[in-house]
Amino acid sequence: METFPSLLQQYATQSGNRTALRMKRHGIWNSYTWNDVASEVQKLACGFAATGLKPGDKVAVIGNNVPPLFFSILAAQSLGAIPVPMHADSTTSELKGLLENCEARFAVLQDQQQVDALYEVIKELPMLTEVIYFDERGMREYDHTHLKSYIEFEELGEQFAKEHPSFISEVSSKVTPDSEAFIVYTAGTSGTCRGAVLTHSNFLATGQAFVDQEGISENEEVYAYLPLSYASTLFFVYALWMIKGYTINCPESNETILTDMREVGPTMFYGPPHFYKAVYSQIQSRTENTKSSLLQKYMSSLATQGRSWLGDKLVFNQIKDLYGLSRIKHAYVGGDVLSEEVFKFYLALGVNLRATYGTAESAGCISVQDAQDTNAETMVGAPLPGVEVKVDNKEICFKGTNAFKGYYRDEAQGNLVVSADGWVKTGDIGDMVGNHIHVVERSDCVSKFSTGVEFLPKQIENALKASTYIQDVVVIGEQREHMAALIVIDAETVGGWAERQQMQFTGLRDLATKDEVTDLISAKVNEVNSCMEHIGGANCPQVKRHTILHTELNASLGEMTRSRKIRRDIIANNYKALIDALYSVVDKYDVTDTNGDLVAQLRLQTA
Amino acid sequence: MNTSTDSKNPILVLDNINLSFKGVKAITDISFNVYEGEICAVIGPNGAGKSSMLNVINGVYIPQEGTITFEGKQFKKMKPGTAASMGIGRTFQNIALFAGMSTLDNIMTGRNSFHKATFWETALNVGRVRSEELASREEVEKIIEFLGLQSIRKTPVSSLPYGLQKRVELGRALAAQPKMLLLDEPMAGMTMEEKLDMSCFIQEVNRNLGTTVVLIEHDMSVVMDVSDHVVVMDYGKKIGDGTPEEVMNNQDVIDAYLGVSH
Amino acid sequence: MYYREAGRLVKSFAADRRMLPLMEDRFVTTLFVVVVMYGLVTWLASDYIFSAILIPMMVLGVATLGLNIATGYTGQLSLGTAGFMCFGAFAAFNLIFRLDWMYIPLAFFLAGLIAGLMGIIFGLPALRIKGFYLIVSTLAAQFFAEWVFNAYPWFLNYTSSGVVNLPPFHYKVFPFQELTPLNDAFWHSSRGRYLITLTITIALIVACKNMVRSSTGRNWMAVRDMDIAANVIGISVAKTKLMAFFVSTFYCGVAGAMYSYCYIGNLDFMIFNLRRSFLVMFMVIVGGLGSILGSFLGAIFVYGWPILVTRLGDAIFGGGTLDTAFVENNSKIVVGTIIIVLLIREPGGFAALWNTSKQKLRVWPFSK
Amino acid sequence: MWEGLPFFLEVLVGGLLSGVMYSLVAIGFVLIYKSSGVFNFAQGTMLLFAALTFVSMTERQVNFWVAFSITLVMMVIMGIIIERTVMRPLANQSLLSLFMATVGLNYFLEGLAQGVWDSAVHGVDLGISNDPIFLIEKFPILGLDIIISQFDIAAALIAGSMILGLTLFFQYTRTGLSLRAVSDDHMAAMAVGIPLSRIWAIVWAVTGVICLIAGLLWGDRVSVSFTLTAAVLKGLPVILIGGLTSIPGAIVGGLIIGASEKLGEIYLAEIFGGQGIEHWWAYTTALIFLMIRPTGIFGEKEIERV
Repeated sequence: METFPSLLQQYATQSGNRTALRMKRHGIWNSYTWNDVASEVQKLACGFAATGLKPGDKVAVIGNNVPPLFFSILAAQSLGAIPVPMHADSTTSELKGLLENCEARFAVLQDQQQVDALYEVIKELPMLTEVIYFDERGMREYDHTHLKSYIEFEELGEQFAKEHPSFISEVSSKVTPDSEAFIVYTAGTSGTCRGAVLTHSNFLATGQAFVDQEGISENEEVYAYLPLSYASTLFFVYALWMIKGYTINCPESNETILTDMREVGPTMFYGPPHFYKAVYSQIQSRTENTKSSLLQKYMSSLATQGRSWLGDKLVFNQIKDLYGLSRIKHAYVGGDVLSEEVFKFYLALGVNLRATYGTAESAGCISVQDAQDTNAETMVGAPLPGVEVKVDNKEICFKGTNAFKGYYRDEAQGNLVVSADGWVKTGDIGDMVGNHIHVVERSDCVSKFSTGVEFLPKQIENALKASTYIQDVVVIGEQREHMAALIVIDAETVGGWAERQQMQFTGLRDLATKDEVTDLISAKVNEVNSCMEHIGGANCPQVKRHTILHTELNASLGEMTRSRKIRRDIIANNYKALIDALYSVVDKYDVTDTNGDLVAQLRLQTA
Repeated sequence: MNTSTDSKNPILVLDNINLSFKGVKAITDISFNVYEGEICAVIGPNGAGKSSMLNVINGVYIPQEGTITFEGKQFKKMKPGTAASMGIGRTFQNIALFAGMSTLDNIMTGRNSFHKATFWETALNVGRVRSEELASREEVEKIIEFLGLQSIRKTPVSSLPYGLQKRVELGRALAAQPKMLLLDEPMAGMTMEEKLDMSCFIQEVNRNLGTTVVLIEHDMSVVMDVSDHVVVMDYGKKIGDGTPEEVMNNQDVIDAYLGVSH
Repeated sequence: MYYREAGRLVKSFAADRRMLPLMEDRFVTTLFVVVVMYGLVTWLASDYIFSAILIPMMVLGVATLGLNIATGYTGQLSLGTAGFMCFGAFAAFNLIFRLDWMYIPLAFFLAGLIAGLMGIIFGLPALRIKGFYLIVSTLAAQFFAEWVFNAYPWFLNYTSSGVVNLPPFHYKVFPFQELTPLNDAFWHSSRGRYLITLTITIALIVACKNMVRSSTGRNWMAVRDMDIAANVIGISVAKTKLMAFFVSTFYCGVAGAMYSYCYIGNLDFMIFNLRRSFLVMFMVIVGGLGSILGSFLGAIFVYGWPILVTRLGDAIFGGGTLDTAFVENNSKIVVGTIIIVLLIREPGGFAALWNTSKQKLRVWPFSK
Repeated sequence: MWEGLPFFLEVLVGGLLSGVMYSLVAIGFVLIYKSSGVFNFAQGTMLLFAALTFVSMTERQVNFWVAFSITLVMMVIMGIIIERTVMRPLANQSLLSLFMATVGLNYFLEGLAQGVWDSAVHGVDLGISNDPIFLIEKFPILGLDIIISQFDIAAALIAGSMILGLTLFFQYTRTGLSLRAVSDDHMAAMAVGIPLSRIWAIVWAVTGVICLIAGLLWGDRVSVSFTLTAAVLKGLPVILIGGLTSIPGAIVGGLIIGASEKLGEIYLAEIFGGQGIEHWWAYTTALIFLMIRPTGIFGEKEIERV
């Protein structure tokens, strides 16, 4: 049975000259072969060892997924230490909390940004002995008593390697499948972070089952822009990478994610719903911008009639090519529900899109859709081989190879989630259709009106989000008499629409308060309402009031998780005044900045 | 905030400069020093002759009287070419990019002094040309990364929004690896975020590359927190010179500038 | 459509600096040059097509490219193109006529250099004079050329008629030519002259492309777009302008030499008159300022239109019905109109149209 | 006294007289350049067009004045049409493309003129005798034995009075005033409510008239044919010496070029071995002046704002 370090050695010896990793930098795609990776890891590991990293120590890895980050994870693991991935843009307080919780002795940082975040609190973290950064830029001025650059660190490593040539291989041979491989902090929508401890075999065994079932080959080109701080990314990018030894490609910057994806033209891709939604919306608005009725006919008929040979040749292959989807064999979406309309679009386009289901506690993957699930976006397939799933009073539970070891330093919570006989509660409500899992709702998202009636905000949100014009929606109603919605419009598509209407506008803020836009969105809301009524009968809850926000929801203010799941509690708090206004009779709300100057006047609409 | 300012050795000395156009006085007896490694802000109401001042420093305008001393070399009249070759970089108030070229090419032109290959060598694309081009490209890419311009690398600058154009222009100036940067209202007409970004860039350049910066800026809050040294002009005369604090408390300045300006 | 760019990873700056970064373009271009121009055409084309269509189009294309370097890339207006062609033509003639060891390509190259020299001389005022005022110096060059070769018959080897027929003298194309199966007769034939022209043209195109994609070209365009800024960032405007003039007139010179040797087959200063200068300028405008491809598109159109009209006329009303005067006036009106329309609607000329349609192909089925 | 002097004076006067005509053409340029920043290269052909039209009518036994007035009207209309169809759409484009537009226009008109009429050579007779005047006979007081062509004088007089008229018109009429305002600053002019398009129309119309007069005078001197378009090439160095925007400049420039052309032809030709140097000589003269004053004698030197 393998471990991450052992697999690395395997590739280094067997297929050392194959490309393992590509990263676009300075406009050029630089490649690393497995040999490069192995030697980099070797140096780093020696560096760690030289500076006294012991097996079982925690190493915080903070940054976007650039090659050195992969190296440091592998290096830590080959020493039997436990990497703890964290977000590149974590705030100082977040970092402090996590680092204290996981008792990290080492921290590996990407660049100045993380250093700045950590620097203020570095002295309050006594257990943190070594801080290493990759990117030299802007670092000269800093006081280096606590800092080491990647370079000098590797030099230390080379020194150490001379003295103890076989040290690393010895240590890493001691690493067993059951030793801890990661601590992953769950970006719970509930807010509090818990560190799920996951073993090598959690990932490798489950991953093996996954690749066998899905037929993932070693020749895949994988595009990885999601940070490695999610269990799912660790599973779909890191674990599968180590299992099959394919090639990973990382984008140049956050602004170039889409264009770089095209350059890569991946054969396998794992992305969150909002990515697929964004691409979909862009395709839609570009279609409308062409003003070619023929093309629009083609696209609209896509979902119903599917593709023709001619259509493929003339339109769909080109569109896939434009978004780097032309070579894709396996496309996965996970973390949240992708609205049906969008889902169907990709399938019709001939992109083999599958929803996956998993949690941090399950090493990121419990099940993946198969052919018979694709008719409904909430059906997430049968459990992977080696994983069992049951539904225990509406709550989905699992056990098996991917079941985590428990929460780090949080026995109590662990016992709450894991039952005596090893069943792990996911916290999601759902049911089994045959042996296929059907996820209905996250339990902590079922809301009650003051009347005591239950309702599922997410259902309405997804229904609304199906519109290309709507980027995010927050439905409120907990302990209120009816539902209200805060809507974030998609600046690009609405902008395109506005241009087609020959409207003058400056930006999102301006658009959000335009009458035409308000009408556009209200129409959508009413549509959804009527369709809810259609399904759930006259007395089914509807969105009584809504408004368009003048900004996007802000991850750094905690309004959503970094995987862009909304955090109701925080939003409810940040927008308290506005929400109260929504539940009053007024139809205008003035947003003012800190100096009290008017930023925007929001329209409060009544359905 | 900056270590090298304390060891006050002037990199630029202006000695009673007088400039006039067709008899109209634009600058009257202006003298001040810019010290190595500092950020020096030139402020003053519109039409106070700030831009003309910069134009004198890098030789776009020739002053009728006065001398310019850069790194110990004294000039009666500076030539733009000489200024550039001595390591004075410059951006303009109303952007002066090369409209017909991409972001990349614009910044590449900034490196022209590093290209020694003659035109016939370039015609034959001999090894030397290739190596120079690639070397420059590498340097330019560093700048592109620093300024976060990756996504518009190959976009024609004419189609870029104002804020980005200003960035590209800064990039072009940086590409020459100047000892001193003259920035003419680098943040004019920018949104708050853009201003913050820009002032970060300027400060990083100043700290990490040790580049001396002379900038004209209207936004006092920016001036106060980026600059080590402020020169105040009004109607072509110098009415204040010192640290931000000193200048803030200087009565003439308060009257002439803070009083009148927006 | 056609373009398929997903999965293309640029792995080095060198690859990113290619003349044709897109694989599809490289494919089509090579196909066109190797298979069509050197292959099929060389093999199949008739004497008429060679000497009345292809050769002149290429020659004029080179001249246009020359003017484009000065006007399109560097923004320096010039009305002396034909004059510089004239210098080139006479230089080539005298070199070949007076030095019996001379080879055609070398002669053309030297002719280019001499024309380039004149270019520098008449370009010198550009250092002091800006914009329109520069027209004067280029026009001076034009008239000076016309005058000097008229006034000093030595240049024409005292030919009484004022026109020398070429090639009356044996000329060599390359060393050890006699060892090849292709004898003088071949090289004097239209096919041979076509091959010479084609090869030289391609060489010149490549050279130009190389300059444009390197510091040289960037400096030219910098001076064109904003000479003060260029000066401030350390580009020597004067040097750049002169260099541009030299290169520009070099191209014109070579074009002139090819014009007399490969196209009309005689040497006559009368044909290098101001009208020809303007014709070349039209080619630049129609084809597109600052575009290599455009230079040739322009040449093809402006030169080809009258031919097309005559041909059509012959086809419709039977041979020779359209009198030349009509055709000439017609094409004047058409070209004139097209120039104005282009300037109003698409200042980038045909090249811009070409690029937009190519861009459309790249983002098909979308519009942008 | 240098015995060559009379001859020199004769040549000089001849030059100056023909120079007046250049000035006339040049003023056409200046007006348009002043008002719309266009360097109207089509002027030569407009000139030809006017002359051709006139001649083709007189040749068909149309009365002189009728023909004249018809042509006059036609030229005015033509000027306005050009302004509407070509210049207005190109307003505030780069000088280069504006210039190129007129070059295209020039080519178009060439085709049109010769298409509508023909490319044959015509004579035009304005009924001005071409006999030389022996100054010594007419004004013995001057004691100069110079021969001056009567026609030259007449032509110069006509052209001169025309110039005078125009100058007065643009100095003292409202239109003239607004024209100068426009040439200083388009935006400002529009801001104070000067109708740009009307100014432009007027200017182009006036140019049409100038073209007619010049065309006829020229046509009478050297037959009406394609060569008339060369007028533009005469006008060019003139206004460049004068400085593109100055009417007095155009006048002075015209005289300079006229004189230096003739003198050069007489005194320099044999130095240069061949004859017919006047073409490039005119331009060389212009060059020399420009090297001294890069924006012409009266052209104002702009300060480069950055």
